[in-house]
Amino acid sequence: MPEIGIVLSTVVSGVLLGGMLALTALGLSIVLGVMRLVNLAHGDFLVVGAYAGFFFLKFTGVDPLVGLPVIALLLAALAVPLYHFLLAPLSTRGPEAQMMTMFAVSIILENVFVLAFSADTRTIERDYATLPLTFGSMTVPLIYVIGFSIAVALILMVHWLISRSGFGRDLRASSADAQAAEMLGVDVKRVQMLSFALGAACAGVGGTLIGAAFQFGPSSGGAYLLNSLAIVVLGGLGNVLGTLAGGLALGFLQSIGGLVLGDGYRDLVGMALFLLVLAFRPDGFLARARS
Amino acid sequence: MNAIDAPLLEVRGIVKRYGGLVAIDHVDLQLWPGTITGVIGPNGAGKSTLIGLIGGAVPPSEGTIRLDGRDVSRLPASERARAGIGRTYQIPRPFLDMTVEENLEVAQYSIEPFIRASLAREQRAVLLARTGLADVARLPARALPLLRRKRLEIARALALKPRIILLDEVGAGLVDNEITELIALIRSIADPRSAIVIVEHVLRVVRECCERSMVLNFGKKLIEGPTAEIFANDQVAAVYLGTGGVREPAGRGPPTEAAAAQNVVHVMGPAAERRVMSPLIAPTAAEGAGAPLLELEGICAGYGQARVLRGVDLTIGEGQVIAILGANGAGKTTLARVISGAIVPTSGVLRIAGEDVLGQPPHSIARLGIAHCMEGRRIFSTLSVQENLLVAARNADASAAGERLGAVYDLFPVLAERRDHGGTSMSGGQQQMLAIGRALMARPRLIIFDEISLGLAPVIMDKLYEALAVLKQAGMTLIIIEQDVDRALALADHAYVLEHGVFGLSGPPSKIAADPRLRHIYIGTAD
Amino acid sequence: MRNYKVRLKVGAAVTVASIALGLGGARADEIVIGASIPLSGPLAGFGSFEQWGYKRAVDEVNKAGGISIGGTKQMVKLIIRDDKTDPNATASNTESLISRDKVVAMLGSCTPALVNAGALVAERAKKPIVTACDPLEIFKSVRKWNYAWDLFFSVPELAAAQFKALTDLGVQTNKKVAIWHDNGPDGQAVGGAIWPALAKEFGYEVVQNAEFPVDNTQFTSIIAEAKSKGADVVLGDAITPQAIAIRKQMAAAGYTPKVLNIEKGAEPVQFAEALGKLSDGIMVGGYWDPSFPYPGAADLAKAFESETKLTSSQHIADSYAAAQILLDAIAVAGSTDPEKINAAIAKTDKTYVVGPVKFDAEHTSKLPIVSLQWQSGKTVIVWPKASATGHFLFPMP
Amino acid sequence: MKTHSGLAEVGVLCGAFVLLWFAPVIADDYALQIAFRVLIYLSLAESWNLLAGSAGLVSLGTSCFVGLGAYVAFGLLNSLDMPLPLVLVCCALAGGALAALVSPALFRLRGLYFTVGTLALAELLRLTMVNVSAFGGASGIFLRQDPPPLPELFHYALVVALIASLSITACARTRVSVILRAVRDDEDAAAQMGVRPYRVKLGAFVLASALCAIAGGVQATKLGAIEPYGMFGLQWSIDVLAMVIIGGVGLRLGPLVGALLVVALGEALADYPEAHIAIAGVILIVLIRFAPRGVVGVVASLSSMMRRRAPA
Repeated sequence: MPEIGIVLSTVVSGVLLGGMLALTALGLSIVLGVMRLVNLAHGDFLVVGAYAGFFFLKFTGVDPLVGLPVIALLLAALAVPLYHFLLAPLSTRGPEAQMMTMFAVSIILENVFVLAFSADTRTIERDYATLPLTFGSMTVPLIYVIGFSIAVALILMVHWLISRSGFGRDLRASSADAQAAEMLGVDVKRVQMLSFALGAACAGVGGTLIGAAFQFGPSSGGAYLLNSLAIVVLGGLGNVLGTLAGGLALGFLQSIGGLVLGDGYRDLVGMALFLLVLAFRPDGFLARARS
Repeated sequence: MNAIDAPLLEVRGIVKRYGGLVAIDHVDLQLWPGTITGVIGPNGAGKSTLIGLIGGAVPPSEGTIRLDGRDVSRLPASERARAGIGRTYQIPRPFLDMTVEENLEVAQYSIEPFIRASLAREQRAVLLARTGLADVARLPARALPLLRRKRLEIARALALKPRIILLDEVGAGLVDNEITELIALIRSIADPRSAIVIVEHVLRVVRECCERSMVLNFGKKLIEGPTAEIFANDQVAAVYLGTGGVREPAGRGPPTEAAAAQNVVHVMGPAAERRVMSPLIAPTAAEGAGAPLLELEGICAGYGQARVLRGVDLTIGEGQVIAILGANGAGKTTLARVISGAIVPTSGVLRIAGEDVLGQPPHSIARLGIAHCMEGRRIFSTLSVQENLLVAARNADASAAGERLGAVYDLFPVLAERRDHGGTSMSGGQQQMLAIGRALMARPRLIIFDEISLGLAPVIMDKLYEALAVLKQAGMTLIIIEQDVDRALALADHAYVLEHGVFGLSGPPSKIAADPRLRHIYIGTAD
Repeated sequence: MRNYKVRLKVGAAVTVASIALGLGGARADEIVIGASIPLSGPLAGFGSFEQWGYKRAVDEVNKAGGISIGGTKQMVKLIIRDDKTDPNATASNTESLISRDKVVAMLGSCTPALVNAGALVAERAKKPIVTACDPLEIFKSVRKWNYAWDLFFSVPELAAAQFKALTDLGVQTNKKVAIWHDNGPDGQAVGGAIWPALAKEFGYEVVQNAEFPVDNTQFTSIIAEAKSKGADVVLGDAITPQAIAIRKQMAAAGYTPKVLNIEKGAEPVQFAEALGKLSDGIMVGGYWDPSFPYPGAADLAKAFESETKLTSSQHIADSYAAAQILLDAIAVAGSTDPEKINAAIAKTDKTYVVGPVKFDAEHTSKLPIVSLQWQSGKTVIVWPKASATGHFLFPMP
Repeated sequence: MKTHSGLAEVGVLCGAFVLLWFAPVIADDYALQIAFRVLIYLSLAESWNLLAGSAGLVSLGTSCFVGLGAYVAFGLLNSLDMPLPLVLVCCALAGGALAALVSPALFRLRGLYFTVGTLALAELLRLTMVNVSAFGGASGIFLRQDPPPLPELFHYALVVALIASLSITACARTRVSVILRAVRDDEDAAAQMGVRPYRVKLGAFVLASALCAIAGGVQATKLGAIEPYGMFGLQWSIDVLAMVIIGGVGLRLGPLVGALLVVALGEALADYPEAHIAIAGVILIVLIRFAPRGVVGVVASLSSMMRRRAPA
């Protein structure tokens, strides 16, 4: 059994990491909740966000964390035409049509990344991304703390937006009973478009954080997609705070798994957990807590 | 009646609760071989629930169901079907992409997977001949008109070689001669070894098919006996025209309902109405400002094969209150959905304040000031009471929305108490109040109330209608769609009666109420 | 009803046939060789270098007028396919190259999984394939090869290099070594078996030996353990993305050993570009450098950098050499008969840009090993002293 | 009439089978290679169609059973060196067993959740293989003996495809079909007709999974070397989905046409290695958007249009 310092460091950074992963999953969660769409291109949206942050820094020299709003807006702007031209026309067809379309988008994106930015693995190079933060025997990466704070802040903002604002009301109404919402004057298509854009914006922010904290390349999307799916299901579809809790839980359990079985088993632990929850608590393990 | 010592099916003390709502309340029923039993009662009385309970689609909360003495109350639908209980659906649910013949095969092969093909074919041929579907055996069920689909429902049920046949509203939405055909069919399938249950609104079917009948009201058995006596019974007629509720002991139904009832604001003088309601009343168009609020001309509409509206004309001016009456399946709800844009008519003209809005999506029609208080309430389960209200306040800034909230809470104080609870956590009556309040929040020029008294205790109905009276006083334009004739007529300035998709009867309430045809349309006495 | 089914069947068959045949087939007067390499997917980086190396060798031959087959000069046509970093694709690509494009010989993909998948197909089809980028021991372990030839470094030598280097350079450490390696074939060989053995031999104490999946992303607990065990020397074996992750997470965990070596992953330029100054002092085994005293070494790097505006990588050299070996063999054979070409490859004995090449009985040819160290974005050879191009940066900053 | 067309279909299939059986005599290697690929894809697509088209279960877990089959096959071949046919039977059993094992969990999940669940299952198996060195870890396993020659492999693939197609025919043309379609179209109404929906879905899932596993076994035997990333890759599931959508969901000829087109497309685009993936993506989007019922659907409606025009 490793010493306490290691355990502490690992578990704490695990939870912090979980927070960041929750942010990467947020976009998927929103889209899944409102549009009942498994956005197979979500991982690549994250990568777009990462590249956006990378080049933002390269060309403006301004710290990408400062530029997060710009990046978020950029992603949202890209998402709107995607919804309008690719998804909206398919809204009357089964889930496969939209799912496969987004998959096609994802492979196109990956190919474009390779052609445009080469296959190199990159990171957004910032000093704070590689500085340790030490409390006694515990050491956690500074970037995890930064990322965690941003993630939690953003998630709370989105939660406020969805649970308090008028748009949020329309959004929840549309996903609960689209027809009734229409009858009350809610333009459901528009609401869906905006939530798709919102999802992309969150992915942009999450992607930038990933780019700074870790490394990314044209094909990094897939891994993050699965991770995000796990988190979303853990937290319950379309439940924003649930997503945060799901992320924290996943981060915690994965770090325990990493400690006990070795880092290699983190993802395995995550997936196993994912399937268990899926099987026995399809509404997410928070379901009861919520209702 | 052929005397046999044990009943084929015995339902004892069956209960079904949905949350606070008791849909079926300790009902007993015995079915003997060779009998046809009718089950009647107003909307929301629990008739279809009873069918679901016997058929296995609805798990009972209490009570037992014995088939030939064997307790089947806990078996899933599939096992009950195999045990010999066949049912039809109120709205036919054939497998649309299969041919009529294949629809029957589903039942045949599920109970006898290895039956000889030729034998199965013969049996199908017999069934199709009996149900008059022989000529369409190879057509996809999708291609069948409503009556044919209902026949298919029956044929499918028969294919199970059932001992119990449950017919749920087989008459609904059919025209007279179709109903005559249907009655002939039902009589033809009667069989000394099996028992048939008919749940019907079209009482003619019951009267002509069933020796015995049972009347359900608010989930309870009101009365049971020979059909002829049942129909002669005033109480039954009363129940049907809604006045029946009054005879009910006040305050029955869940206590919350009563509490809610006490909380409804009491009717005040017109002046007061205007003040309280003012935030919810859209400014009436300047006098003589041309076109009427709503105009329908020759509206025809329906769902796929079933043509429900066959040319409806209707004109409503500011401040009018009209009632639209008619039996089940006459097209009342369809008409409402056409006005609010949920259904695009196949032909006809739809104008709001002179503007042609045919084919516009519901949300833009809603913005023109048409609010639709939908059948079945359609409360957003994931939103709180207050949020449910606010969703509808489209064109309002915070302060305006606040005023409207206030006005709605004045109208239904109970909603104010429950403002932070989940929208669907409340009792049926409270949810209906929420639905009405939600419609008001849009500050509409016209509200369509679709079956707002559906399945509610009379005392709650009374209170809801008090609220509607308040709105009328305040000068709101209303369309009231009701099964409950008396209440609707009491409130309306003008009434229309839909019959087979057209207005068979219209005029001032007093005239309509007096008109014998009304009773005919509803109960189908005087032939 | 059914007749249009049939029509459909026919139609579909025709499409597939026409597409296939229409694009297939080689002209009689050219020599067709092929390669399936990763141009997309995680290993696309390697693929791009290989593509350049292969193409350059072929272009040079064609500029020189081609290869004479039975007296007539013929041009060489190189067909490249993308295997998306998926062994299934490598296999099917290789099948198509052989059966559709009628290639006479092939060049390999990169990394064991992909190379082996292709080589197995070629072996079965009795078509020679010259590859690099597959560590010799792993290549040998697959089977007894008859038509596949591998030109790369030997795992034990590479593994030994770092220990030798540390000894020769006389660095002072607490002799505590932590070994982190992925569970890919070479990772398991190097980190699982060879390093621990060598450590004992060179008098080091292995305080940690951690294995992780090839695509692992989190190394926090591994790093934390090594840090707490106070290892001065860290030997890692991982592919580039993981190598970058490891370095960043070490920094973020405040752990800086005196010596950090990350095999394979730390080698390409993108590693240093991604890490910036964090890459300083990191060691990696290498088998080529423009400074090597072999014909054309310097020019090759220059050519690459002037053409692509990218920093060169040792992968251009082994792929370039592999292609040259194949082309020379074809020339020697003076024929496009695979058997003859295969025989000629076996006789290869010449010094190429990567050094002297001569295949042994097991169809492998070793490349000389040097120890490289990243210093301000460039690699310098720090061992062996003879070929050193800079002095050793110690301890790691 | 139904049974007739059913028999006719079986006839066509068996006829095609017999004809193709002798293909190696005349066809060159390339044709065989392509045919092999098509047959494997066809088997996978047919089984996917069986699930989605008949039972309404949209799966992203094809790779999970392909991979399982591959590993089972190699395990048995290397350790017990059983004869290949027997091995493939075991693959089928393993696939079916896994399906039965996970079905209680997966069938609790309706629609979307089922899809996500199958996806996760595949990932779980991949990660297990990657981590457990007994299964060769990331480096995978090599086949000890030499794989059988191409014609023989082709014959195996042919048999698998035949079994897959026949089982689809069985499910589409016999009395089973009405049961399956009933469950897909309206589970409750079906139950009211005495159908037991859970058993029906389970049956379809087990059969489809078994077929995928056999196909995986054959594919692996041909490769001679397997590793988790290739055999459990999402690629399998996606390719299959693409094939069925391109061909036409739920249409009898959808999988065949889809498989042919996907393979053909792959071969055609292979000559543009830099951009082939993007091109494939664009084509997929266009097809989904403008050919809802896939290529077969388009052809069908065209031919019916012609027929309508003909008499006029």
